[in-house]
Amino acid sequence: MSSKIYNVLIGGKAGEGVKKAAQVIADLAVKHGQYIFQTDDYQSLIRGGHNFSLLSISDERTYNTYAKADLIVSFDQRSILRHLEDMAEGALHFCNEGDSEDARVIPLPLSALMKEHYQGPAHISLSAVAIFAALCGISLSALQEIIKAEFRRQVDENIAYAAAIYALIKERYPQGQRSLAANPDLPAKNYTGNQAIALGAYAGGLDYYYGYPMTPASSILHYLAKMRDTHGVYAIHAESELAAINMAIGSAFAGRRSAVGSSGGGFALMQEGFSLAGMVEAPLLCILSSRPGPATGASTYTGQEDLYFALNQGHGEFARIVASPDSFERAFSLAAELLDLAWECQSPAILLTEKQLSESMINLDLPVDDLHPPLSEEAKYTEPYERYALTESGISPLKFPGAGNCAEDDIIKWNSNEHVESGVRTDTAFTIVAMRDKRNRKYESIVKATQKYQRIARYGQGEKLVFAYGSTALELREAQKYLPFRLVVPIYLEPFPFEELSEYQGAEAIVVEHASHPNFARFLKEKLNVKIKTNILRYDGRHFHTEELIQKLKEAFDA
Amino acid sequence: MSSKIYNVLIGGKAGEGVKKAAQVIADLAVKHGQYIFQTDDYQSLIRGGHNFSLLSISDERTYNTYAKADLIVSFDQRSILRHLEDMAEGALHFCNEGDSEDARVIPLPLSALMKEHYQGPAHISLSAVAIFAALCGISLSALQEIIKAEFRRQVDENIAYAAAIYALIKERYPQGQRSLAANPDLPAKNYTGNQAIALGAYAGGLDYYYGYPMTPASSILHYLAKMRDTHGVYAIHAESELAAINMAIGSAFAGRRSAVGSSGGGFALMQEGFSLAGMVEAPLLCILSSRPGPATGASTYTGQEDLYFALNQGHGEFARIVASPDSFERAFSLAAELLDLAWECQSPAILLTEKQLSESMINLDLPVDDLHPPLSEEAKYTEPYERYALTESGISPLKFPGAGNCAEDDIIKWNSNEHVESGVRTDTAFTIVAMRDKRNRKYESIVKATQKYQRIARYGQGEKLVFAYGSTALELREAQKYLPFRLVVPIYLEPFPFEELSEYQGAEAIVVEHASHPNFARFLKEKLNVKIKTNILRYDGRHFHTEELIQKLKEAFDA
Amino acid sequence: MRKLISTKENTWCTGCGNFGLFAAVRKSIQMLHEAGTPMADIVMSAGIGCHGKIFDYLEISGIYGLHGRALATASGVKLANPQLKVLVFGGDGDSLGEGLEHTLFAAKRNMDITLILHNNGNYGLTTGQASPLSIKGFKGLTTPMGNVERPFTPVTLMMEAGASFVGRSYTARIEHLSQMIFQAVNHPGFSFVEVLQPCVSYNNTYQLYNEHCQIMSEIPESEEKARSLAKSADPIYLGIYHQEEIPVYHQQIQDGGASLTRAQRLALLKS
Amino acid sequence: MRKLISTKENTWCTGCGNFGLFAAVRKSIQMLHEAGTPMADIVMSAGIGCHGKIFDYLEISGIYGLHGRALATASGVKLANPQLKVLVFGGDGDSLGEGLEHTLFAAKRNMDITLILHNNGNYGLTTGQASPLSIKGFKGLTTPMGNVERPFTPVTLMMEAGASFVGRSYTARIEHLSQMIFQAVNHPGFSFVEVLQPCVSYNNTYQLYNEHCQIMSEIPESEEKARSLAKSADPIYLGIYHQEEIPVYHQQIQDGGASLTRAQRLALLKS
Ligand SMILES: Cc1ncc(C[n+]2csc(CCOP(=O)(O)OP(=O)(O)O)c2C)c(N)n1
Ligand SMILES: Cc1ncc(C[n+]2csc(CCOP(=O)(O)OP(=O)(O)O)c2C)c(N)n1
Ligand code: SF4
Ligand code: SF4
Ligand SMILES: [Mg+2]
Ligand SMILES: [Mg+2]
Repeated sequence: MSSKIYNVLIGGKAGEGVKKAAQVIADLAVKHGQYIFQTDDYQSLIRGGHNFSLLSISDERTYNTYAKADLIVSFDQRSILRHLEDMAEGALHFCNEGDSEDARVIPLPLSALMKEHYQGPAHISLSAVAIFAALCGISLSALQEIIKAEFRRQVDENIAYAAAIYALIKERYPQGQRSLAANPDLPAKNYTGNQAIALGAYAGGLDYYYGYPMTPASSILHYLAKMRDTHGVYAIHAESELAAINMAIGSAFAGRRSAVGSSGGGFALMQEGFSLAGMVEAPLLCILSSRPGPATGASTYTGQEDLYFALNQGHGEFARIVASPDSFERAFSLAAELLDLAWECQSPAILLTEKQLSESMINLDLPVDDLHPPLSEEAKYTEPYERYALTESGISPLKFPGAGNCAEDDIIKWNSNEHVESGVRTDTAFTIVAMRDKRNRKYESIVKATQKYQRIARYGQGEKLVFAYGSTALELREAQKYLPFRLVVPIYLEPFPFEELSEYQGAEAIVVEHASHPNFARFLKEKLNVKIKTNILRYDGRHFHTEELIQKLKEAFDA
Repeated sequence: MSSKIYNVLIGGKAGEGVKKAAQVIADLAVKHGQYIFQTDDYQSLIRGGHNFSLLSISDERTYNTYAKADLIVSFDQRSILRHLEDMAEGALHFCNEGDSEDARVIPLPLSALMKEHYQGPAHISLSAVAIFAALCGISLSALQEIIKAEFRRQVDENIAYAAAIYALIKERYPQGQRSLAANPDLPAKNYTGNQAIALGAYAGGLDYYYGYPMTPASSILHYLAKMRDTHGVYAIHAESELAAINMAIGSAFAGRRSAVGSSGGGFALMQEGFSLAGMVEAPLLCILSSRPGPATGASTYTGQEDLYFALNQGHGEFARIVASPDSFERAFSLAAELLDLAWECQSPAILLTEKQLSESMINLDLPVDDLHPPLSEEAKYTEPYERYALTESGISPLKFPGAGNCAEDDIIKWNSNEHVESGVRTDTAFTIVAMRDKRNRKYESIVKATQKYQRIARYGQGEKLVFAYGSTALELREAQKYLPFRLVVPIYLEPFPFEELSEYQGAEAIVVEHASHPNFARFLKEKLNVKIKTNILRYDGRHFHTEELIQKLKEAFDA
Repeated sequence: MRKLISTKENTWCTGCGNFGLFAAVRKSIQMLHEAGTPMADIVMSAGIGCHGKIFDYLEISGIYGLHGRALATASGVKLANPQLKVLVFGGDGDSLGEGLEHTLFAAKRNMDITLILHNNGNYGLTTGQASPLSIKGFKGLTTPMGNVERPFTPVTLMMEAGASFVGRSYTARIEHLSQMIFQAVNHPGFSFVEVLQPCVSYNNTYQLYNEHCQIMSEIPESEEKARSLAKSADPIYLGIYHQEEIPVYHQQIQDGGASLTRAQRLALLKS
Repeated sequence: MRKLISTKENTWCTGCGNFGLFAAVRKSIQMLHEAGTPMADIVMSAGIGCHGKIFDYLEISGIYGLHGRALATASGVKLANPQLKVLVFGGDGDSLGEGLEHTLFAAKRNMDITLILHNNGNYGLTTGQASPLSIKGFKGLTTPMGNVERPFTPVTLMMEAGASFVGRSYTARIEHLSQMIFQAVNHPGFSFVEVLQPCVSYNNTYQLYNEHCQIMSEIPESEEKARSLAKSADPIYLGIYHQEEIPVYHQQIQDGGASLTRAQRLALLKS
């Protein structure tokens, strides 16, 4: 494949620091002017098992990983066996002396050197970092610097151990394997999709995030929790997802921007609250990061099985916004946008994503300056204030409780029962219709409000037309480096961007998605009457490696 | 309208026995050879407010109520005012002396007679029963008999009071208003839709029903709870809907047929459990009786807003069955069928209905003898037993734990994580696919399994084609007495009965539903490409009165 | 001060204990206001049930959330604006059945909110099913042969969960109840007031309470004492069972500062 | 008797307290079997978390349900076949966070099942967040500046909820733990065993427990005594805190009879 791309694979047991090693290597690569893309394959366990991390390093932006790696470091026997077939031509596959007899792998005296350099617990993960540094022309001092910053326990031992490995590799491979040509103006910070989402929501005004840990959404909660004292944002681990969403609605009532996030199972628990947001007209951002289901499913893997689930959240009829980021940049901007939209339209919004975006990492300049300015909220009240005033847009003025926010005698009532304009409950047939009509008018208002944002993305040129959404678009963009085709990606799914997509009405297309049924294809059929030539489906919880996807696309194009 | 139908309306405060009066009148009518249909309009309150009950009494089967009543009894002023416009030609509208000056209403000395006949609390509701009896040629002894059976407190006072009213009416209206011609072989028992569902599920083998009260599903729980000692069925009020569905799945694991029921809000809470049923392949019947939403909504009214919500329950992809009864008979048979199907296919099934069917009442012969026989379960095991053996049908043999049910060393493991055949967790890509494929094969098996049942219903003749589902079909069947049209009703919604409906592919039709968006019409468009001529929507929580529906249909036919 | 009764028609049953509770709440709010709390700073949330109807009748701002979730909703309100006094009206089915977890966690966290529990020993609005506080043997629509579960004791349960103010009063003791609510709202931390609330339609306990209720002269000197008094069926003791000042949740996690502007946020992200 | 360890690779961290717990459970099952319980009559359910993995390792039948719902699932199992001995493996996040309500209600009902609570003071599987039993100050991924909540005391909480058998043991006291589980399963009614379970990755409490755990010589003579011993931090008392025989839920609502055949049902409906 592209000779520019240098692929690294680190494999070992959970707890051995596989992911950490890959992250530090990514850092080093970025510091040396390279674009990186990292993905981790791990299971729901803390120690043992088999984890591996994949890292693509390149002079240009990369969006996905490759099946074949140029450098493999296996910390244990299982990793060696699992990844013997994953060696690209000319690949170097290192392992610990004694772990394998296979001629294709290169034993290094890792254990011996660890014994030599550590008194207590050793960090095998450092070996991968040192090997990489030595093979890619990174100076010993740069290596030592990053070790000091990133492996803060047993620093002296770490440095000595890494130096020994480094020297060994330098000695054996004086030419190295790869030189990292420094690219100017390259994004210098690495972000996972979840970090981009968290920061996007923060940029969009997020004050309170309520969550309950659930892979692959948990790291949003963790990341925001660490930002409390520096950024003034609060991330609260609630007793359950049910608590989280109701707390978030409470905070919106009190005038603060709030969000929740989970994966399918936790989201299922939030459905009643989601419907509440529809009824009380609470602005609420919900982040749904999918993994394969049903039920607990395959908890650390990726999937796009929740499309219809997301589109049909909650009982009763009410307007909502559903959109899915197709890139890391978009993860940031969309989170901000959706929070703005939720507040502009007083409706719940879902940011639908999946593990592949949530937990993969890329070096990125957050598109901070490209965000739309927030709305100037100029509410028009009539006296007395009525929470659910029947407006033409369906959107009623918002006021918030508390001295300073509202007048002493303002009554602000949000009601989960059907209600009259003041917010008091009603069962009157006439009012039920009037309120439903009011809320239904928001469908149009939402369409209008979303029009100012980029609602679809188009990538590449070519005869063939391919549709995808979410992180599948990243996989396809990497494939576009090798195959010409037009990729069309709806970012907004509800309301559906008919205007931008009208040209594809009835078009013939290939649809790629991570599900066992062509759900997205069904969706496109319903909306655009797209004729599906081929469905490319993957549903084993893994992302497509670039080579595989190219193969599938070629078959589809030739069919 | 049809001169055969005699319409009665009883109105008053909650707590005055409005519904009870209507039920007793219905009983009397049935005892005198009449068909009845009863619906109650009430609010979420225990005393006060305004409740009214509508009763259609006829020589033939009636399916709906009429806006105009022949006999109205108003227990309070609010009822008089609300129902002045609801008087049919020649209607008699009775009220308590002093409650109204309006010439159209007929004052009776109800309070005076109650004072005279009761020492303690009086039963105003009895007056309506006595008036009806006197006007419809029912003997005093029949009246007294039913009072003895149905109003068991203060029996003597009740009888004396009712006799006084009866005499008064007989004296004033010696001709009466209506004579009830006895029809032979008429169903002699009255059932609500929920009672029919409960009994159907019972017939289908239900042993454990887990619920949490929520209108309009609660009465299933109440009805089954009363059957414990007579029928050996257990209805358990769990701590929440979350508990209910997980308990039900536990009972299925232990080999007993179980079901849950709720309305939209409680169902939303059961979504994660629903997904669990999909994963562990639990046979599970779920009853969703809808009311207008979102959130708490209009809790005592009717609606069909949860179609897409029901079709898309639960995260992840898995097969399910969704069907909606279009009649009281079908409420019974479908509940039994769905429980059988759930067990045959080891999949969750949803019986989708709405308040209008759940809480309305009709005299009915339960179609006990028309039920399909239960499956002969001949499981083919290979040794050792594996819960998730990869079969061609996607359905693996079921065994149940417990000495007597399984061998001493059988291991029966149901797992919410993705799993291997034995039921132990897996994250292996290959097995994830194999298991998904196995479960996906059930889609076809379910289609086959449903084919033995009646999956659609057709009613009437005519040029115009009308589609509806659920209790809306009842409203339309009553309208068919006055307007010719073909009514087509999919009973099964998922899997969709394509075979039976193929002739309607691309047809032009009118769609009637109780929602503010044409959801069912959208569904028919997607499945059958039906061209919607007109959507007739009602979403104020009320059912259509026959006259109104006829009017709307006429307009649609003429459009 | 504005009227505290809305114009919405009241549909509680004649004689329902909720009327007394409602009167007491209005009194307490008046006291709070007179003691300096702006009316705009008093908000409520309510569960779904007969108890929740107070939301429509009481003329203060608030959020009428889902059955069982009022305390979660209220926690979100309080965190977002700690200056607010947040009153929560919960039912026994609502707060100790469907929403039990939120009730115990609000106590555990010492969230600075007040839960007023309408203990009517049944599910009123759904027509009288057994609740988590129904006595053994209670006959309701879901327990036609009699409830076989033992009721929770709310006072001791909430003490166990960590509530820092726990009291019990009775709807027919309006003065006592209003004083207790006033103190509960002023208490910094989670305050819990169990209100014995007769339900004339499904669980008429007036006679029982009138005969057996007795107001304690002081806060019990020890936890054991409090616990044994709380469990006593005769007399049924009314009063404050427990009160302590311990750190409040929101003060431990936040300074309560203003929300940053977008410009400030973007600057931070670029720095 | 068959092997109780499955062939599934064990992925608990080396040194995890769950190994001791697993060994003790196997011992108790052996004892149960030897005392006459058929293996086919012993079933389990488990929550989602490190604790739940025991489902894959322990070679008995069962249902591995949803996070937080294991007790609800188990209740359904028990009701449907009362002859089964039902063991539930719960995590502290699982059974006292997400699923708190089911835990308290199983106790309140005196459901005849056994909850074995893996108290590791954190959410292990999701990499070490604070749990409902984390101590104040605990630093985890959701509480990087320290947990501000106070932990529940499971023993007293479950006593308060109505559990009829309540004990505490420690994964490093396999003999004590296995005896306790054996007794708990044999106890007619809801039995609760808090198991102190060190988590070497996120909450290594071995030293603490090894130094402070002390086995009580007898069941405390009174509830107050039991409560005060349960709350003691030093020593940490192990043993049975409470045991009483009271009516069991399923026996109060059902005869446990066989399911009627379709023909019998239809005949009943026609009668
Ligand atoms: C999720 C959900 N489940 C069920 C209901 C139906 N419901 C409304 S009120 C109520 C019970 C109320 O009992 P309680 O909380 O004790 O209040 P009370 O009426 O006695 O004041 C129930 C079950 C609901 N609204 N939402
Ligand atoms: C509804 C739902 N929410 C969240 C999760 C994610 N999750 C899996 S395990 C776990 C926490 C486990 O903690 P605990 O119950 O204490 O078990 P431990 O791992 O410590 O044994 C969570 C939150 C889930 N599976 N389901
Ligand atoms: S049902 Fe009971 S609680 Fe509800 S209003 Fe009537 S008396 Fe009050
Ligand atoms: S994370 Fe903790 S509880 Fe989980 S296996 Fe490791 S040591 Fe045990
Ligand atoms: Mg109650
Ligand atoms: Mg834990």
